Amino acid sequence: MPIDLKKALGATALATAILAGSGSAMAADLRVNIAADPSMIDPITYSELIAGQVISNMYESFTAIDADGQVIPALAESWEPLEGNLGFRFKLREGVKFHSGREFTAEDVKFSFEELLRPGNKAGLNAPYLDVVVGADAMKDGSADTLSGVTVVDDYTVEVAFTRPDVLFPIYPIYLFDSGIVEEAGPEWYNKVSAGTGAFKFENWSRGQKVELAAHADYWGGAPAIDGVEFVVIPSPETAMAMFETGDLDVMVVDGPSMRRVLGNPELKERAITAARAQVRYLAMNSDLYEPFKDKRVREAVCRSLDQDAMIAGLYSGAAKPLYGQVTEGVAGYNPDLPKIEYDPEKAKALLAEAGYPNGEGLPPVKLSTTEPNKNQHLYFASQLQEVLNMPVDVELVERGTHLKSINSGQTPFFAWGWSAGYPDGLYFLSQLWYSDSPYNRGWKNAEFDALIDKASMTADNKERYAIYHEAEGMLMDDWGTCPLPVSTLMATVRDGVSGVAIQPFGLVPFADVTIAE
Amino acid sequence: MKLLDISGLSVSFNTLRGPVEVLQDVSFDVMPGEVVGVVGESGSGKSVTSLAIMGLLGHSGKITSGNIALSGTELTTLSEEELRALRGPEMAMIFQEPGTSLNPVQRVGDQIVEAMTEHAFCPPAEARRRAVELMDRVGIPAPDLRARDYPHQLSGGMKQRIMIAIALACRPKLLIADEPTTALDVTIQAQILNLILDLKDEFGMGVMLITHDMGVVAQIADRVVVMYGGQVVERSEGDALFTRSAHPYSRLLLRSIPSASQRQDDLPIIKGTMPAAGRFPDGCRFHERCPMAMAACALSVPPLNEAGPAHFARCFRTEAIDELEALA
Amino acid sequence: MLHYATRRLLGLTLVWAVALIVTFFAVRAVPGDPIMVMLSDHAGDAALEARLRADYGLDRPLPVQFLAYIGDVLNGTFGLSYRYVGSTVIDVIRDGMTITPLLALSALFIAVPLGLFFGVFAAVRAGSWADTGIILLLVTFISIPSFALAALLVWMLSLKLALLPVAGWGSPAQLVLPVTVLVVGPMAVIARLTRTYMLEVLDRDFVRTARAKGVRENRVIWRHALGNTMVPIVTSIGLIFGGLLSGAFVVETVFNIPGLGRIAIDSVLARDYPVTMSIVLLFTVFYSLINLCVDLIYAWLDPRIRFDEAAA
Amino acid sequence: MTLETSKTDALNAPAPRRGLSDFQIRFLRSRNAMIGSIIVAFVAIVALLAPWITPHDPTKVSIMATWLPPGADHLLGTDALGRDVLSRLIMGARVSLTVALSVLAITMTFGTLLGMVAAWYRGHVDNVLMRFVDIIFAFPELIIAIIVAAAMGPGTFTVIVALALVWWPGIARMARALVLSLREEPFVEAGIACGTPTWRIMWRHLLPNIVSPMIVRASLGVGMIIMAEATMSFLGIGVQEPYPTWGGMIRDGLPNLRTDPHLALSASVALGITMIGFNLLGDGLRDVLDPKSRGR
Repeated sequence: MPIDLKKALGATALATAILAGSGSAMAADLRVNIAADPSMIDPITYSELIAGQVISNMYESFTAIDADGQVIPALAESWEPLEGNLGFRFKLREGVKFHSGREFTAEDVKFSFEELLRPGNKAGLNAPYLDVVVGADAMKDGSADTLSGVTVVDDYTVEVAFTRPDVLFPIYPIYLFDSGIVEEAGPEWYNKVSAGTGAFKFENWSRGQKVELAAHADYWGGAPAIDGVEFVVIPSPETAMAMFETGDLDVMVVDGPSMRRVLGNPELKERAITAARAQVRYLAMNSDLYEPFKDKRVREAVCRSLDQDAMIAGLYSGAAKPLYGQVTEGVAGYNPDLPKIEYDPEKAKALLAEAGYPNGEGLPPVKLSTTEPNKNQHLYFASQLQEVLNMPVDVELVERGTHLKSINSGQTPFFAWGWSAGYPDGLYFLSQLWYSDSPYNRGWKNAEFDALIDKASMTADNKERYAIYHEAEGMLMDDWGTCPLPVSTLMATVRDGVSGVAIQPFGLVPFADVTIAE
Repeated sequence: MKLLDISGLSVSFNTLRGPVEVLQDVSFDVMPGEVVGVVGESGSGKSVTSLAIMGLLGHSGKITSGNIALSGTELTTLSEEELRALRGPEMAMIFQEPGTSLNPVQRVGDQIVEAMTEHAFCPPAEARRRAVELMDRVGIPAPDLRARDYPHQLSGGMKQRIMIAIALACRPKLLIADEPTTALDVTIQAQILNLILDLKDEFGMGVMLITHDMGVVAQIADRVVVMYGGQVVERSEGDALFTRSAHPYSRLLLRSIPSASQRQDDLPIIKGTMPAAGRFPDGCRFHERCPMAMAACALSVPPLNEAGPAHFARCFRTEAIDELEALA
Repeated sequence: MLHYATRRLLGLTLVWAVALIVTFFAVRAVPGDPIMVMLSDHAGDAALEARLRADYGLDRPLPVQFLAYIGDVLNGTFGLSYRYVGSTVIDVIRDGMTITPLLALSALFIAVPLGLFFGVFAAVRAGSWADTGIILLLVTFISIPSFALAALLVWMLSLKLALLPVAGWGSPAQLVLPVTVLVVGPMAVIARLTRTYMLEVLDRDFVRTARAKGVRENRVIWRHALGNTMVPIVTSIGLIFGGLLSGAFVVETVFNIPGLGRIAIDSVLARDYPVTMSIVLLFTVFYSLINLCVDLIYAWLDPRIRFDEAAA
Repeated sequence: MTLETSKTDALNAPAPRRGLSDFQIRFLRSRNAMIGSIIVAFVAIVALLAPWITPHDPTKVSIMATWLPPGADHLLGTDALGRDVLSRLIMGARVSLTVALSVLAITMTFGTLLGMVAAWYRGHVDNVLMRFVDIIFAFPELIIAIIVAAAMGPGTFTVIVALALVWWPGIARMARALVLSLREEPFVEAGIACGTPTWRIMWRHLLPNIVSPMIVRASLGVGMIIMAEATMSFLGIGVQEPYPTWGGMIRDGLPNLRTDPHLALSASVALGITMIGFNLLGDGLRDVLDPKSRGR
């Protein structure tokens, strides 16, 4: 034999033994799956939903969202608008300790804002919220080193001045962090430590495997009862499910095909917690790129050819809610009274004929574009449109990045997509997707609608503002600017003996109150 | 006592089209210290006979009847392991192609040593020493150096000498040499044959020399067996065969002596080619090529008739054999 | 031999250089812009896009980017990951770099002896029902897609019988299923090759010589016959190892192992060019080194092969 | 004819008539070849007749009939979009075979040609070609496939190009090795000595002599290409919707293996059996045509 097997196998065994030493998990850690390795674990570059699940357990903002989806004060105890709604004065919570043990003060707010705007810091999702702050532009182009719009009044009072009114500023999830962190851990602290005030602090990140967090004993809301949280990276829902069943996961975030499985299994269904998802879905019909969409009747015909109830039953196994507007349940400003859009193939056919395309004759071919994960939905849309309207539709699968660029630059005529809320207010959807000047406008534009949105962003009174949303949303729907599509439910399953896990429209509530029996 | 006694040996091979009998009723013997030449064209069954003796017919070959006795031990009923124990110490074999008969990835010295250690013939250290001695004895210069060579580093003649050393390693009583010189240069052939003869005397072995070359047989064989089509067609003392051959096939073969160094393909005198096993004609298997065949030859197989003292031939027309000279 | 190895290494360097160039440009030919992926839903913010592009040097001409990448490779960081903000590529792939070779090598060290054993076992019984049975089994092993086999094993051993963990990395028990899935195919390939070559070698003259000198049958088979089949088998091991590296893509995905294969797939999806390029480069280097080893082993296995020939 | 080589002599027999009948006998006797050819014939017929024998339209979406278990109307049930699994399986055979045969046709033609040219002219031609082959070999094949697929965008044509790119070097290497050894044969040397034109030597003397090992290689190759195509589809870079592929069906079915095993299992079984068929046929053909084959 040419190969020394004994030696070779010995080496393998040794290597395995070494690996085994580092593998055992602590008993009182809460184990949760995440679908991909987070791209970052710091609040500055934070720019993806997956990372958000981890980061939200370490960092906090002025406000938080409770288990019922309501905005509650967090690092700010209260706030009042400055004159003309051009800013806010925040009264900060006292006695809050960072993971480093330092106390949270107004200086940290200023520092956090500045770091988010500092050129070269590759700031992510949170930086755009600061665009309204006075001096933000100067910070961004490097002409100023401090943010002039933020005034530290005293240790627990900070004023933020705006260039234009932004009544929703207090609910923006801008994570605030420790101004002493650079001194403590160096400028490259991002992947080494956490600098938040949250219930958990960063412990270890084994790339591609897991992110481990440890309890923050000095947490202002009370030290967590569990030792820590382990976010296990599991891309395959099937694997996640198997691991939950074998007890290797305490909480399973359920996604995609696993929902069917959970709902079909009484034992799992019993352990499931759900919430409406803070997301809207829509079918975008760009009339600049496909002539027939210029006719409102064609748009209505398309919408009436799609059966949301059938989709929910067939594609989502019931784990979805129909959507009849563009603000979703669980987000402030939702209108529960919007009329149902009935599936009505006969009416659809009639409308199309009225528009000059009897039985689809004269309709030019069109591509329904999407990415691989959304394939099934689109195949359904295409088959419905072919069947009901005899519309010449083909599904085209596009790489995600390419697709995003194309839809964001208004070059895709026909596609379905979703939009997840960045903060708990309906304005997010209406102003980003259907406002004419939004970079993400989906092909329907209306000046009256735009005026209403402008007005809403200056209306501090919630009730008044929600009424404006309803009016604008009604305008969008009356014109059949889009076909709203069902939104899948957020779901997680929780192992027996684990309590205090809660889910709200933005995902799992930070695990501060979780307990594990045994 | 006879060293090797073969009687009525029949062997068949399984082929694609069913079993084919390749040896039929073969009988001859070898006495200690004697050289028996087995002569015939390729396909006459001489190699199969030697493999049958060694028990190396493989999966597809089978002895269907007959006996093989080696020093009185019946070989056909022995188990594979019992046969193995005999190969080497009792009987050994040298093959036609020294080029392919040595393991290309084993040092030649080790191949000789292995022949001894596998039989616990002597302790490994002594086997090593003996291997070098043997190499010296078979005429390999600087044997202690050459022992570390691989076969591809040696010439054909040297390889055949190694083969002989392997065969002799356990001092066998019977040496079967299957065309030991065919693949070699003419100049080497004689050296190797002489070596075999010398060693025969030195070791007191019986030698069964298989060849297609009547010239070689004439020189060194004490007795001769001529085979054709899987049968023994003539058997005699050496001289008798050469002076008074009683079978037309033998006679025709003998004419090839002047061109002894040529291969059988070049035998110009016998018309046609020997049929493949399983395609022999009825009756005398040679009759289709025989210049003096008569009608009866195609009807039944001639028996091995006595043609003189210790001289047998398988021919109906032995008495008229001299007519052959006139015909050819 | 040292001379030969040096010469081959020089030749390999050339191959690696070509690989570097090809990968660099091929990866850039892939549609999809890493900046768009970073921007995700916010693609369209031109200012942000321009800033990110400048941050990552993607606004420079391709040749400049290429030179920069070579610099990054030479200084061992392999550049900055696009996806993992603030991390170098080497940080991203460091763990994977030990995991995938460990998986592939463990699989190889199990597959080779098993394959040899089954191949020899079938060859010496050629034509029997045992032989036919083994062949059918081997063909089945070769024919089962690894993803299907993985699913089947998880279902049976992890879920129904609860014997082994479903997925993950770290404990020896977690190695069992992935390595098994990786072993099955190559094992069957080696067994089939072994059987074929053994059948041929068993017919050769020197095997007859060995038997004629009374060598025990076991030694005839394992020493003489198998010893002479090792060269072609070792040749194919080089190829099989390439297959194992590819197999790692599937196995690591299914079993949630943070190896290079899974990182590679993630990086392709995320348009994390530097990571994709570096992994392709590593795979190429690793694979060609294995093939160099194979060539060196040849000469050790077969004294007839000189190093010059092994190169051809 | 010598007795010693009687086990293999039929192969070396010059007379074509006898060789042919021996081929038939060997083929009929070879359990592998028989089982393999029956399976392959079955798959081929199914693929050929696919449009006429699918019980349902394989692309017809029925949103209210998703994930049906196997039953009377849908023998193998339906998938996530209510499409008939059996019909998709049948159409999948067509897609798989189309890809495999296209790749085979391309690689066999170019690989053999380039391999022969390299071996015949040796020197620089050989060096350049084989260095190129080495470089392709230096990449794990899946990586090449992924890069090509990513660069060209997924689709049937991409799969064919990617797999052809990966496959031809192996064929070229084999053809080269075979021709290199044939080149020294007397009949070729005689041809050269007589001034026979190169193309004629190649076409009349070299090609016929390398045909049977190449056929063996091809039949084993079909299986491997089908597997590679399935793996690409499994990874999402293969043949695209609405065409059904076995690899794609397995990928779509795998997440639901435990609740709805019929989708992944039926495609796995179809793929597995087809692979077994081609492998057995290839093995059988090798035993029959080329028992001494050493090619890989």
